[in-house]
Amino acid sequence: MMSIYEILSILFCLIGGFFFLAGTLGLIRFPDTYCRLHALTKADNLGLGFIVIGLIFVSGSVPEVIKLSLIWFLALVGSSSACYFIGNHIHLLSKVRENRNGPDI
Amino acid sequence: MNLNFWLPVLMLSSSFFTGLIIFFLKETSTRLRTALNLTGAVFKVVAVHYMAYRLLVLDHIHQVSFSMGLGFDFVLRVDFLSLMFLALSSNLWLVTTLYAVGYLEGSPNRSRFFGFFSLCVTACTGIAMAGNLISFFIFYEFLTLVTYPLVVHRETKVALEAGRTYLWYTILGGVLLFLGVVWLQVIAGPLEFVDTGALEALGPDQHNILRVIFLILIMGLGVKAALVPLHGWLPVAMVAPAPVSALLHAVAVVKAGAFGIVRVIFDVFGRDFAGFLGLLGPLAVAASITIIFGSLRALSQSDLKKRLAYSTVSQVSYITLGAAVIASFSTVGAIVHLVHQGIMKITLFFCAGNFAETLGLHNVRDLRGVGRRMPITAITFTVAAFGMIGVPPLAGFVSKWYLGLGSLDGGSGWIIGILVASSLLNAAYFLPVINALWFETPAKEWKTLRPSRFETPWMLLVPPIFTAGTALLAGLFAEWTWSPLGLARQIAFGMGVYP
Amino acid sequence: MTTLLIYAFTSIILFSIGLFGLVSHPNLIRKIVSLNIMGGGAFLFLISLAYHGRSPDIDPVPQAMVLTGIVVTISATAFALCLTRRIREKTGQCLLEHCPDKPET
Amino acid sequence: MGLIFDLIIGLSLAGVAWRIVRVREHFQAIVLFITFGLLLSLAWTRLKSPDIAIAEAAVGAGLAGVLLMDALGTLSSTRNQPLPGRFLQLFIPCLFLAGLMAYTILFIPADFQGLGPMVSEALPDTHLEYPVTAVLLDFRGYDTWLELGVLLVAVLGVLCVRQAGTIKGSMLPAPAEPVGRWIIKLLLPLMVLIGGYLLWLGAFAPGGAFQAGVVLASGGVMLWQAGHPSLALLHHVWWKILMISGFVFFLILASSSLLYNQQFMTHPEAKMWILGVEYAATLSIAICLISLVLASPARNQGDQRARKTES
Amino acid sequence: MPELLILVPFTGALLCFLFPGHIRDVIGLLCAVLTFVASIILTGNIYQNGPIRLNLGGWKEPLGIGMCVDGLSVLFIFLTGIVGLLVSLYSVSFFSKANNQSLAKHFWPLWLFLWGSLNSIFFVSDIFNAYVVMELISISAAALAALSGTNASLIAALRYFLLAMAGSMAFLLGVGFLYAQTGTLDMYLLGAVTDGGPLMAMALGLMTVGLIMKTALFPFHFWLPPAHGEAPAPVSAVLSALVIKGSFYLLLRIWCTVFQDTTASPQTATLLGLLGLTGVIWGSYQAIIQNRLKLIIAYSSVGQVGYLFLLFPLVFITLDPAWKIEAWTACVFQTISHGLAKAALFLAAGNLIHATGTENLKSMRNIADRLPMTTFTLALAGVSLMGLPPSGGFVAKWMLLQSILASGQWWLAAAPILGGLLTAAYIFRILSQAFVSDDQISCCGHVSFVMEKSALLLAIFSILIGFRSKEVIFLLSEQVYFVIQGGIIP
Repeated sequence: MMSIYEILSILFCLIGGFFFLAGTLGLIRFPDTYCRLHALTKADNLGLGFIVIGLIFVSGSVPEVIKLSLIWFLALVGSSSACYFIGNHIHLLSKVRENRNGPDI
Repeated sequence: MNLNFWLPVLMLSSSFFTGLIIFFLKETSTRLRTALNLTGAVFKVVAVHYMAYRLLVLDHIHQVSFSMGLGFDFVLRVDFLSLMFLALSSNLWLVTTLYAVGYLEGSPNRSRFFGFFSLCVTACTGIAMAGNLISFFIFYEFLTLVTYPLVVHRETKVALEAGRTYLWYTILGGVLLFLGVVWLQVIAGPLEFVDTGALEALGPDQHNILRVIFLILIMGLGVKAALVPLHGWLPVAMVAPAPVSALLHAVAVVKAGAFGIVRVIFDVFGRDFAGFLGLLGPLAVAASITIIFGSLRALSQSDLKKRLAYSTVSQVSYITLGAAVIASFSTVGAIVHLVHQGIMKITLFFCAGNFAETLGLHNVRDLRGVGRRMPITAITFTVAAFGMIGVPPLAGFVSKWYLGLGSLDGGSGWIIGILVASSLLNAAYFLPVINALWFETPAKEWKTLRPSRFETPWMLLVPPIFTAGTALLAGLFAEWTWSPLGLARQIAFGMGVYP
Repeated sequence: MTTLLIYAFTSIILFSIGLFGLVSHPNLIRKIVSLNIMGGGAFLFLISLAYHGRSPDIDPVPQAMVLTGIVVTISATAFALCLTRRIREKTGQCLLEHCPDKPET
Repeated sequence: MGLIFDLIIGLSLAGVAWRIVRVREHFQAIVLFITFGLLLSLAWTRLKSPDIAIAEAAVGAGLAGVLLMDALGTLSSTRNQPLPGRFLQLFIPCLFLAGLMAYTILFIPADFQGLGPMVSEALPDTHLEYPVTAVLLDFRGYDTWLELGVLLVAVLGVLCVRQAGTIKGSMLPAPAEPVGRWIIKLLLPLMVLIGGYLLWLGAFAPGGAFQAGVVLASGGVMLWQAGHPSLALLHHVWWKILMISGFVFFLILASSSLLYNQQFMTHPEAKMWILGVEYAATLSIAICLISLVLASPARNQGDQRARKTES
Repeated sequence: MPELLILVPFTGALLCFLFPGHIRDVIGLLCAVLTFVASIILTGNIYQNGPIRLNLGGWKEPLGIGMCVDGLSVLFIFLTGIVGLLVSLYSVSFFSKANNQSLAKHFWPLWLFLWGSLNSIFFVSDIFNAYVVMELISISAAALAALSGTNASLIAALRYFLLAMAGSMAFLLGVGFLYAQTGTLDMYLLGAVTDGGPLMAMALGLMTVGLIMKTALFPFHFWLPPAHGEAPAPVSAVLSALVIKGSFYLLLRIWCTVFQDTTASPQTATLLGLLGLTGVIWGSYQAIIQNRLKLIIAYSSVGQVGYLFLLFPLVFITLDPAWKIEAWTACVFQTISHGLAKAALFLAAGNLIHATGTENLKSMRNIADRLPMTTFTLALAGVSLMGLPPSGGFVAKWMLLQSILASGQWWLAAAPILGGLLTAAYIFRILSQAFVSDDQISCCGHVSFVMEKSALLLAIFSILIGFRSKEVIFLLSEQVYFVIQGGIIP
């Protein structure tokens, strides 16, 4: 039968998958960009974290574990900075539009 | 002695390299240019006579061939027919060079003119000495290329227009000839002018293809020989300066076409095989149509040079006509007319050039009473005109006489009618000019454009006298073995056609 | 056998879509994108062949070819994009039809 | 099980490609193109060729995306683009071509062997363990050399079109926000580390000159985006020498074999030479790719970027 | 040593990239001379002792990349050597002129890279390697085409580049198909595979279409006139004379070694012949109605390329071997004499435009006496293009017509006949412009000695090549690797 580790990793991966699903749902449903950014960065990073933990259970050697956590860490850095830049850009654009004709995008 | 071996190449290169050198001469060095020109011409005449001596006396045929590696080789071969044409072109080139130097005194781009002029004579010599159809084609195309700048020498709009039409016709002719030559080579393999029987051996199934090839070859050559539908360029190209129209349209270009037709009929196909294929009949008809058409158009021309141009169109077709009749006399007549027509026509062009250059007279009507002002030119004009009409003591009569004899025993009587009609027409367009020259009073005072001790500068006067004299001598001493007629008989004998 | 079919068919479809995109779009940037898709299709076909070879590990020669191909494609795309930008600056539009030498926009 | 996964990848690739071609907005097309690049690298991993996956992800999705976005920046309006016309006349021939090719694929011989086994048995005498790097550097070294040449010529071409001697002119202003600087401090050393690791890995595992060069190049592009002054320090002669170093090293190595009258391009026995070539190639690929990204924008890119932000 | 022909231009390119100023011209010229000498030595070497087969990196065929140098490739190398040397000579003084000063630093590296890649395309015997080299040629040629920086040249260069890229992608897919069928990449091993299944036919189609795009055969010729017309004179000379020949050579090489007896080759061969025929007529017709001098010459390239493709129906459809060597020599002669004559025409046109200051043919006044040498070059190159005797073009047309008539496909004969006429039309249109006299002599820019003489030398070579047909036939019959159906040696 599958060892305890395998059951745990499948469980965690499923949770991770669920969070990804939530994030995508948020992306589609939310009205404006800020909320979408919010949904994406939060939910997906969390989902990725769970999947990484799930994989750690079945990973063979210690360097592999370090690599996985490095992947998760880099993904976090990447998505948060990207989210910041996009948000900043949208904010600047909307400020410009405000003093020009006012409607929010 | 290897000089003899290289003689043909020497002949070619004498005028080729003088031409190239003249190209690079500065415009002002006229003396050097004239000297170069004349030495080249004299050398060529001497070489021709030396070769004639070796050929006629020692019976030594010069042959040089380089292999071009294309399955055929480039042959230069001097036999009787080519010797005849060589003699004609080299002598007349010497005379015309003298005339051209006088005529173009002080006009621009003369280096370019004389460069192309000597290249053109190289082409003629090459055509004469070509040993097989392919080398003939190579020089034929070279002639087209080299004569274009001469036709457009004046650089006026009209000259360019004339050049364009000239080009269209000759390039078209060149392409047709190219097709015919290649097709012949594909069917019969490389073919020398010597082995005439080769096409006959091909067997009956090839006959239709041979007929088509013959038609294509004749159309290709007909452009230059000014057969009727293809003669359009000749009167238009009269816009060129007089020496050009003299040498080119009396001797070089037109004769090259006629010479080509004679070569194709006698040396490529063989006259009897061509007759057997039934090709000579239509050719004779075409030639006679051209004769009549040319003379009729000449009647209506008021410009002297245009009139002479149309008369050339009709006179050259005598040669084709003679070649197309299966009779020994008409062959001799055709070959001898090759030379006579050249001499007489060149005199007429020289005189026309003199009238235009010294007194600025172009139109036939304002030639009235010119005989008093320029007696010698008028006399030479009259001699040559009578020769063209066929008055007995002159050369024209000899060739027309032989053509008539040939058509009689060749069984096609109607050609006699053509000859008589054309002689009448010749008289119809030459006599009024002679009458105007001598018997009418001048309408207005002429202003002399080119003052000189004699009636015109001596360089313009000597050539017509020389050529008119040769025409007279060729007629009087026709029976002499070295005369054009004697040579023509030898050629016909060589071809096994004469008795 | 079937993995080869799937990937080979996808590569053919990618190639044709790329060709269609290249031919149908007047805008230059879209043309360059379609060219990259065509390239991707061709590489996919090569690698699907490599994977299909049932030796223990996959056939390295197509891999080497595709690696070289990728670098060649990126350099060609970069050159084409530079040309497009230059045309955009000089003629003010990203199209291939010619207009007279307008001053720099 | 694997089939379903392949089907998903195949269909998604085709779908994304079709969307890229059919979407009206250029911006959307390019974003979709980046996802297409990532999907493609997913396909490569599925087809068990990891180094191509790395190269595709970094180049196909990364650098190509940066270049396209940069080029898109110059377009004034990407809003309402007309749908390309003449849909049918162009679509039918492409469809016909696809059908024809699909039909021929069915005839691919089942017992297809390829050059795999031949490479594996000739591998030992190339002193390299990983077959792909062996093929790249030794068996088909000429291809790699020419491909470095292609990269170099592309840079020369870009300089020629830009009529610029060097890439000095297109430095960007430092971004105002602290995040830009922070991200550089954090990611750049990591990138250099990963590039070195990939390069070292190349001898016996998937990795090698191209992947390392590409990772370093993306590091350089990030430096440029962040307007870091260090790129301007490089003297332009040094920049030229570095750029042609890979190509020249390969050339010297190849022609040296001519001196010992062996066949052209035979590598000397010592393994050190091949690795030397690989390191030089990585360096020159990185520099070339950076120059490609840097040299393409116009000279006054700096103020254009500034104008856009405040406009 | 064939490798020198690749190493020398590449090293020269790198040095030119590094060093600024006049050193660049010196290096460029030095490399041009060295490469020319190497190509002459190689030609002599192949002529004496037959084709050479190289295995790069010491690896045997299927694994490593091979290089093969035989009679056919050495003739193309010879052409590239001559044109390359004289164009380099021309461009030394062309780029020293005031307005072109800044272009020199981009011209030399790209040109030498192009030359090196052209030389390596003629040695190729591995199809993927051919793809990479074709890509190298396309990028350097497109960059050179965009050298002059005007709107039109940029757009033309990009159109050419996109087309070349699409062609390369199709070629690459063709390589994929071939690899799928046979599992090897080397041409001569591919040739050995006999069962030409649908895969091979598909690969044949894709590769031929890919290469036709680059050789500007009729349906894909629209990029050539603007690209070659807008580029500076030495660049357009190189593009027209050499670059299209590179992809044509590859097409020839692939057809003869790999696709000799695949199922689809006779039909495709006839299609290629038909396209070639329409190309000849369409290109020459277009050349007649153009007004700008360089566009006339560019359209004439489209026309002349059509002649090259007449080879396919003559050789790949069953024809008794006696005439096959004729068709081969015709095609090679057409390539060489067209390459030389076209380069001479473009260089002379460059001189004319530089001297008279205008591009428009109608406004060029009496060139004959102000630039006699350039007019002479135009005339000589025109003669060779028209195929009038003694020139190389004549030999090409002669042999072409012979093999057409012998092979019985008489409808092909329209190409040399009609094409010759149309070519004569536009050549004399240019030449007649030389004789138009004009009294107010417009200021005539000084055309340097080197520029005129290199154009003249090229034209003279294209005439002289006509006399050396024996060696070419020998090179094509004995010293060639591949054997066409029924053997190539008559």
